[in-house]
Amino acid sequence: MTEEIIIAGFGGQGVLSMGKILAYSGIMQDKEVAWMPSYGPEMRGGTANVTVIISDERISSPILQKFDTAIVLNQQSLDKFEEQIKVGGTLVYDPNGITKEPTRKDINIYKIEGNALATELGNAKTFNMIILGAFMKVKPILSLEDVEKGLGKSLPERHHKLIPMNMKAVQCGMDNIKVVQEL
Amino acid sequence: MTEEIIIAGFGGQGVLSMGKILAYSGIMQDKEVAWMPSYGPEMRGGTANVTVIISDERISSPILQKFDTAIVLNQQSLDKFEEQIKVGGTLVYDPNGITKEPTRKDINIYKIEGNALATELGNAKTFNMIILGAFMKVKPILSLEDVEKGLGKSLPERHHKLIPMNMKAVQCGMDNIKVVQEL
Amino acid sequence: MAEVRLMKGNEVIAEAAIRCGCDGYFGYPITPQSEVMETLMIRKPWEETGMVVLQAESEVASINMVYGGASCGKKVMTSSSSPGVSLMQEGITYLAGAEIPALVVNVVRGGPGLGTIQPAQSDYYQTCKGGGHGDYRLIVLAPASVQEMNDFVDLSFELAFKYRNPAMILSDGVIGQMMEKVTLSPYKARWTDEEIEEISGSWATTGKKANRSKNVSTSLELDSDKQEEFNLHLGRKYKAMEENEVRYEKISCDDAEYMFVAYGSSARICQKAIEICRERGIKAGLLRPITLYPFPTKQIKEMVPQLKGVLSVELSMGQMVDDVRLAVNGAIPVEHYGHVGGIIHSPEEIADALETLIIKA
Amino acid sequence: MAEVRLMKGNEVIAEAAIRCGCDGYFGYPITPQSEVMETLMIRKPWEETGMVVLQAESEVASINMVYGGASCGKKVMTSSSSPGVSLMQEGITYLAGAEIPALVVNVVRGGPGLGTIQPAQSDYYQTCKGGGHGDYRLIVLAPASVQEMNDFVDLSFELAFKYRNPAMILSDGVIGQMMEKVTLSPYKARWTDEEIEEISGSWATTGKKANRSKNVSTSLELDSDKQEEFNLHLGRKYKAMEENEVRYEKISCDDAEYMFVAYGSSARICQKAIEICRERGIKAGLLRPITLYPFPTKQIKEMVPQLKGVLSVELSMGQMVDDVRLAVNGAIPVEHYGHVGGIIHSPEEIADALETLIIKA
Amino acid sequence: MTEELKDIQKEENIVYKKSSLLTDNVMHYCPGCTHGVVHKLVAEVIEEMGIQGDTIGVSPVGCSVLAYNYIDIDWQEAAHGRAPALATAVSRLHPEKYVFTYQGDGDLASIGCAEIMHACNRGENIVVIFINNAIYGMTGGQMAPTTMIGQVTATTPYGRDVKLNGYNMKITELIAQLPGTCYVTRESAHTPASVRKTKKAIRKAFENAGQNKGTSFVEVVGTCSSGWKLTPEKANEWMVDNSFKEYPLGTMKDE
Amino acid sequence: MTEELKDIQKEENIVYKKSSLLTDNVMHYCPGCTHGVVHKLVAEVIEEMGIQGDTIGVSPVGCSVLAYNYIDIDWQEAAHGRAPALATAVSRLHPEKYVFTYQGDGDLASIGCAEIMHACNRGENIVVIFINNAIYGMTGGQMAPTTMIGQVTATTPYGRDVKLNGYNMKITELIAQLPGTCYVTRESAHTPASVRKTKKAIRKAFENAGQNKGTSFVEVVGTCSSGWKLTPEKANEWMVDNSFKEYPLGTMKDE
Amino acid sequence: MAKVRGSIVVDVEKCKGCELCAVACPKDVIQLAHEVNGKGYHYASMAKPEDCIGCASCALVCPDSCITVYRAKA
Amino acid sequence: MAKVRGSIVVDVEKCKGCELCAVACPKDVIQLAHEVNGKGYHYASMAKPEDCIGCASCALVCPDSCITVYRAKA
Ligand SMILES: Cc1ncc(C[n+]2csc(CCOP(=O)(O)OP(=O)(O)O)c2C)c(N)n1
Ligand SMILES: Cc1ncc(C[n+]2csc(CCOP(=O)(O)OP(=O)(O)O)c2C)c(N)n1
Ligand code: SF4
Ligand code: SF4
Ligand code: SF4
Ligand code: SF4
Ligand code: SF4
Ligand code: SF4
Ligand SMILES: [Mg+2]
Ligand SMILES: [Mg+2]
Repeated sequence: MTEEIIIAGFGGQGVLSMGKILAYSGIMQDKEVAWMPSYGPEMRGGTANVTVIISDERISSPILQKFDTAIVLNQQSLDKFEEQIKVGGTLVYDPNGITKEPTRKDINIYKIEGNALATELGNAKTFNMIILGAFMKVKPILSLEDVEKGLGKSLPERHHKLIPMNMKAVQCGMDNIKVVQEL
Repeated sequence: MTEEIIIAGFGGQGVLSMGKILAYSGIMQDKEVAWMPSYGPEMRGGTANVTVIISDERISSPILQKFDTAIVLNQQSLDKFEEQIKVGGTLVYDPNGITKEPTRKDINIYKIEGNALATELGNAKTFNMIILGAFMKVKPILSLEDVEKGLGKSLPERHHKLIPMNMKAVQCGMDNIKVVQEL
Repeated sequence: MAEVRLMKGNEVIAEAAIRCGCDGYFGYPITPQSEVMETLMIRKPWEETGMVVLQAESEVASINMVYGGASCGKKVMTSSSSPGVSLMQEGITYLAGAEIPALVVNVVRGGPGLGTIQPAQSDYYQTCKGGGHGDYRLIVLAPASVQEMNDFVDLSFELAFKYRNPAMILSDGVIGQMMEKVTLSPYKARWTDEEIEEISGSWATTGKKANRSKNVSTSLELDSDKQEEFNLHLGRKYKAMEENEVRYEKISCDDAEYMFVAYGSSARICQKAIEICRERGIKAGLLRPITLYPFPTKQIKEMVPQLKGVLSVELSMGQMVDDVRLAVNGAIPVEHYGHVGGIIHSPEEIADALETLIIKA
Repeated sequence: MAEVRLMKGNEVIAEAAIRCGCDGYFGYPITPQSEVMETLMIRKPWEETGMVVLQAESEVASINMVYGGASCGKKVMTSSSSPGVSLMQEGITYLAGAEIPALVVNVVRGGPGLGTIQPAQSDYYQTCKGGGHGDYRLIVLAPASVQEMNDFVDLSFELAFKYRNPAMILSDGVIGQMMEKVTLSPYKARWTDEEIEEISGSWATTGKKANRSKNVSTSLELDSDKQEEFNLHLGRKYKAMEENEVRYEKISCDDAEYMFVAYGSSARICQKAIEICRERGIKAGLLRPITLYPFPTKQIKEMVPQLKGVLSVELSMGQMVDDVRLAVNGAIPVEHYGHVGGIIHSPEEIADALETLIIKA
Repeated sequence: MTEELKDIQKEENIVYKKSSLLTDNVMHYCPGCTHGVVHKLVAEVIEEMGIQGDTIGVSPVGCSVLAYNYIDIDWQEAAHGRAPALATAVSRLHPEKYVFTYQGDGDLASIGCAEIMHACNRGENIVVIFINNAIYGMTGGQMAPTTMIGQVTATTPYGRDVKLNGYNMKITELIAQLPGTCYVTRESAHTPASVRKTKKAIRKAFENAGQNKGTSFVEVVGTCSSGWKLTPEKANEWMVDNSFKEYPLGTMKDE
Repeated sequence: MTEELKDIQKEENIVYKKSSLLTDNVMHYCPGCTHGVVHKLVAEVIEEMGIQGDTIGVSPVGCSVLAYNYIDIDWQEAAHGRAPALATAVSRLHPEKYVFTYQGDGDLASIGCAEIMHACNRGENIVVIFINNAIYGMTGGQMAPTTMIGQVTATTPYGRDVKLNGYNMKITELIAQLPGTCYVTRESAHTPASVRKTKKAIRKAFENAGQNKGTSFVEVVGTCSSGWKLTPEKANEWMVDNSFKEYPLGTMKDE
Repeated sequence: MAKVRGSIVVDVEKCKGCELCAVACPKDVIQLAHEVNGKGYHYASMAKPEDCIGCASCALVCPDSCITVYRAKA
Repeated sequence: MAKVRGSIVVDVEKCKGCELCAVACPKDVIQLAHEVNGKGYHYASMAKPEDCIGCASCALVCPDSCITVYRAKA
């Protein structure tokens, strides 16, 4: 099993830490993982994206041109990464701020109203965990248990009390993902 | 004709400028010349030496291991350069401060009391010109005329009034050189 | 028990330094490696092992702090990225000239000049041929994984002290910024003053004890005969490194007819390219130099009889390829393939390049 | 009428700068080249041609002053010796990265580190392989006489502007300190503002005129695609230099069976070594690279069929020999011979080395 | 839009608009960054003095490395810390031009300490705009020489500690003492009034250059909300409460 | 020798002799060079304090680059200008040791300006001995930042001219203002009295280091007869008439 | 109508929602919009256009030069 | 004999003839010798040994630490 994922959005949306939790969850399952961020001089506001690879085998290149799954959280990212999804691959996106909907016919497409749901949950910071949940639903490569462990590993001790809230958000994402197109 | 000369003594004895006048005199005769000083961090007091090559042909290496003529003005220089004179070559030295006389049997050796003569002339600065004169006497590769022209070239305009005094010193050197050993 | 963590390459450098008993780190921020110092500052090793961590006023200052600290026989290091390392060249040649063991980490980005902050491997020449003046060599280790970022810190110090020579870890933005699983090394105690006296007492400036003559850390020699003898001594030292310290990895080389030579992140991508090549029926292999200096010249040469061609794959316009060519010495074709400027080659591109530049050429 | 003078190589650099219409010199004292700036200060060119001469606070400052002045489309230069040039590496790669024509003179001394102030040729790697980071090349001219110190100043500027690339004169303590007869060049006027606008108006930062968009002197490119395209553009430029600008001299090569390759002061000594060899009945010749980059690779290659071996003679532990080997590509034996640390090889030693390392080996 | 608004928003009613010297590029700065404000002022001064064609800017590495994308004049991008060296040469080769550097505090006070001290001591006829945000913005918020005791940054995560990190450096006070400087002032740009005042200072600095008076040095104490991890508003408040104490505003020299 | 002399020249009558920490190497300095005097004082202080085994000297390039040949302690030879960086590391790694730099004016004020300013500003626990002979001695007498207006050097052959070469830099005055320094003084070594005074200052500086007080900075205004092209005696006179005016002796800070 | 003496126009796509204009406005005219622009920023807009006096305080402090200020003669 | 209360010994081979000792000597005891040492320097020597008071002024200022100073108890 090898899953090659790109997560892309605005800086500040929690893209990098979502990737980190994914990667940690992979480690919990004794898999090989790689987490490779884009980095640039813009500290805020710019786009941020991270490649996460979870695999049973030694990972060669951490820099990819094609992905199994793209999780995109704004229009720029959709513009850029839609075409980089492998045929038969998966796109998960938040429609908030999306002005041009995805057009590819050869991939699976899912929608998750992360922004709206986070507002509903009353905690904007859970946004990325909702998205993570959505992904987990369509790509159940990791168990919820591992994600919880991954969270524990990636959060500093003093934030562990936030884990239940985060797991609730994950569940919320799993529950609310909508199919746009399934092959 | 190629004449390879080393001039060596204390810093401050006018070793470098003597070499320069020699080189300039060579140019006056349309010869190829090279003037290569030793250089080091000591500004005063240390030893100074300069290689001068005067030749009818293009000069290849300006760094030499063997010399046609060595003009040495202190004991250290004698110690170092006596052995670097070609067989049949020439040594000119000022005995002032010399504690171990030269010993080689296969070279021509001449003495010039430059220090003493300069004191006699009443001008310590003419020391190096006396030595130059001595060299000119045993190696008449350059004419007195050329040396005078060379002096003109190497002295700044405002010092040209000193040329006659310098030429007198050259003459003094020519007159006072003493044969120690001639092959 | 070994600790497994998910960490960035840069963070691991910091962690490995603390654990291997490093005495001091002196650095200056620059992307993409600032996490090294930031991690150290968060970790506060001065409270734990006594390791000193100082943000210097510049790279020129940091490399000279390294010179000062390392001249005391301490395990001292710095890290930077390409422009910062260019500024360190005078300091680096001083380290080499004074035979001071120390570690410099370069997390390479694209140049020349300010260039890009994205990954590159275009500092091979600077690192392996002497970016500074004079005849000298660095011991150069090129990690291809976060795990090797961990392992090579200790190894660099070991080699540096063995040969009294500065060492460099030549990494790049990919390895520095990516997170992978890493098994951290167990803690080693920092050397005590007595141990330093034992290991480096003949040269380290630890304060002149009554039982020895003074130690001087210098690269100056005004006597040319002595300077030449010193240069020859260095030459013999480098020869010894070349004989004893070459490290490399061979992947799928047993039956290879074509061989990639690639280090660091390029080597990882070549691994995938090998798979693609083999799917295409091309028997490709990879020789990954782990030490860039000493370079696996002999090991490449030994492969030549079984090969039809070699492709040097670098994130540069072609630098290591010189050393590959010198190793092959005209026996079979050697070509270079690489992206530059922060663009990373894909495995497909590499496989294609092997076909067009070597097989069909 | 041409003026013949007896001058030091270093002094001639200064005189040639004034005469070729150089606009500015920025330097810092270091042996064995301080006479360059001293001569300029005595000559006061600011009163004569308007040339600016400034003693900077360091080599780092002087190379960056060069960057600033040269970015205006002016003919600007600096000079230094090995340790100072190591400090300039960041600035030099910035010049290359921003495509700024400028001249750096390196009067090489022995290293590594502080080393010796005596002559050496051990900065070949630094100069020709890129002492700074990133993929770039300098145009490198290696004078072998005081006359060439004169001639190459103007030539360097010409090539630098032709290719918008920094140039280096790689000299050494011998050529810098020796006096020879030199025929000085006639005066050329400094470029007027209008001429600069004509020659370099597309890039020089002379103040944004209404009729053009702003000029920016930069080496930064955050977009990797553009940065790669820029690197490839540089690559094409270097290729063009390699095709058009190789300069070299062949001495006694017509019937040569053995060939020395040597530059600068070593080349002069090799000339004498050839005489000795020929007295011994060995048909030796010399190929003297005048441009070290672009290197006369093709010219060496062309000689190979008539040769039995090549000896690279350098005042180093063996640096240029790499490029000679890459040119010969295994066809015949290539060896290195050289002294280091300020010791100069004698012609006899070189002749002997040819016999032992090549002929009898 | 209401009729009233339309009525007001007419060309002839414009009382403030973007300087024509500012390009249309969106600045890469974070929301609320002081660099943006000062860029605007520099553009306005150059525009108002009518010296666009006679001005050469030098921006070294730092968040403002891309200043050349925003102000429509000729620019040189300098290596980290070396802008004063570049400007020295430009000014000496072009004595009739207006030459300015635009430097951050890390750039000017840390790595570029020697270059700024010597340019000012030589009295180069240049303008120095010095943005003191007490941090290395560009590289992610590390300590600068100007970072205050106790201040948290990426390399002083527990607050700057004199023992570990030394004192903060008051470089402008030192520069005011160098004989080559003719005008040294410290301003801010967080309120309309201070913005107006800073603009006057920048204008005076450029006028000094026009009169060949030597080095004019304008420090602007600013914020880096990203590095400080505060909102722009809170950052301004923090600045007033903390930075202004260590770096009191005012003109130190005007000769 | 006369009987009387023999009588006096007995071991027990010695009132002054070469410090045992000075080696037997003949110093390479020119006749009358200030470096020789100050070397002696440093050796005497270390000897008298009994800290030979606890002292590490750092000498950068300059005429004193070979200081390690003359004083019998452990030394580090630093790149030009960088001694304070070396000393910083040594001192931080060996807080119990006495660490000093011995720097020339070209070295400290020109190329090494950033390093000395920052070491002093951090308050590194080191001693700085600063030999200000107003010239670059080692390289043949070129202008230093400290070279005075009108002074002739190899690179100011017609005298230092503010327009061309800028002002001379009074770096010690600046350093005295840095919070990391605890003791800053300017001395000379041309008369028996000033030699005694300078020795006291050096001693105090070393004692400060023993008490972890921060940076102690001792400038010695000196001569370079070779660079100045004067006899040692005339050089001293020139120094009194000229250098002392620009660099007045005295203690600027003692905390 | 005489009440409306000033007005501003915000370049919405350039605005980064830093709110410094809002802080600077003496009349509390400005608030961030609920909507975001193409970069994801809530941008500045006139919440109380009628209160604007055209003093340009907002524009002066705006780091991104997004604000054009108008003032009617009377 | 009571007059001779001090004396100096100069390390002749180390002396560089700078004359600073002579200048510093309050009693004009020191002059340079007519002879030169191995380095070619006229070295310092006591021209008026009887005047020396052993004050060590000469030794204090000597850059080459060539002077040892003696003083008899009375
Ligand atoms: C030689 C070198 N070292 C380090 C860097 C990395 N770097 C870029 S900008 C910067 C500091 C920026 O801080 P400052 O000057 O205060 O500007 P700001 O971003 O805060 O406006 C650093 C360390 C570099 N580009 N070059
Ligand atoms: C990087 C570098 N630049 C220049 C030099 C040449 N250099 C050696 S010492 C020196 C200046 C010495 O002057 P100063 O520090 O005043 O010491 P002094 O000799 O006067 O005691 C210079 C420029 C060098 N060794 N290294
Ligand atoms: S990081 Fe700081 S200085 Fe840089 S743009 Fe952002 S707020 Fe401004
Ligand atoms: S050159 Fe000057 S500083 Fe150097 S030893 Fe001679 S007198 Fe002293
Ligand atoms: S100050 Fe400018 S950028 Fe900030 S919110 Fe207001 S209009 Fe937008
Ligand atoms: S112009 Fe004045 S009143 Fe109107 S919005 Fe701006 S700050 Fe407020
Ligand atoms: S001071 Fe010392 S070196 Fe100078 S003359 Fe006297 S004894 Fe000799
Ligand atoms: S000890 Fe005093 S009196 Fe005697 S020679 Fe020295 S200075 Fe003169
Ligand atoms: Mg800043
Ligand atoms: Mg000096």
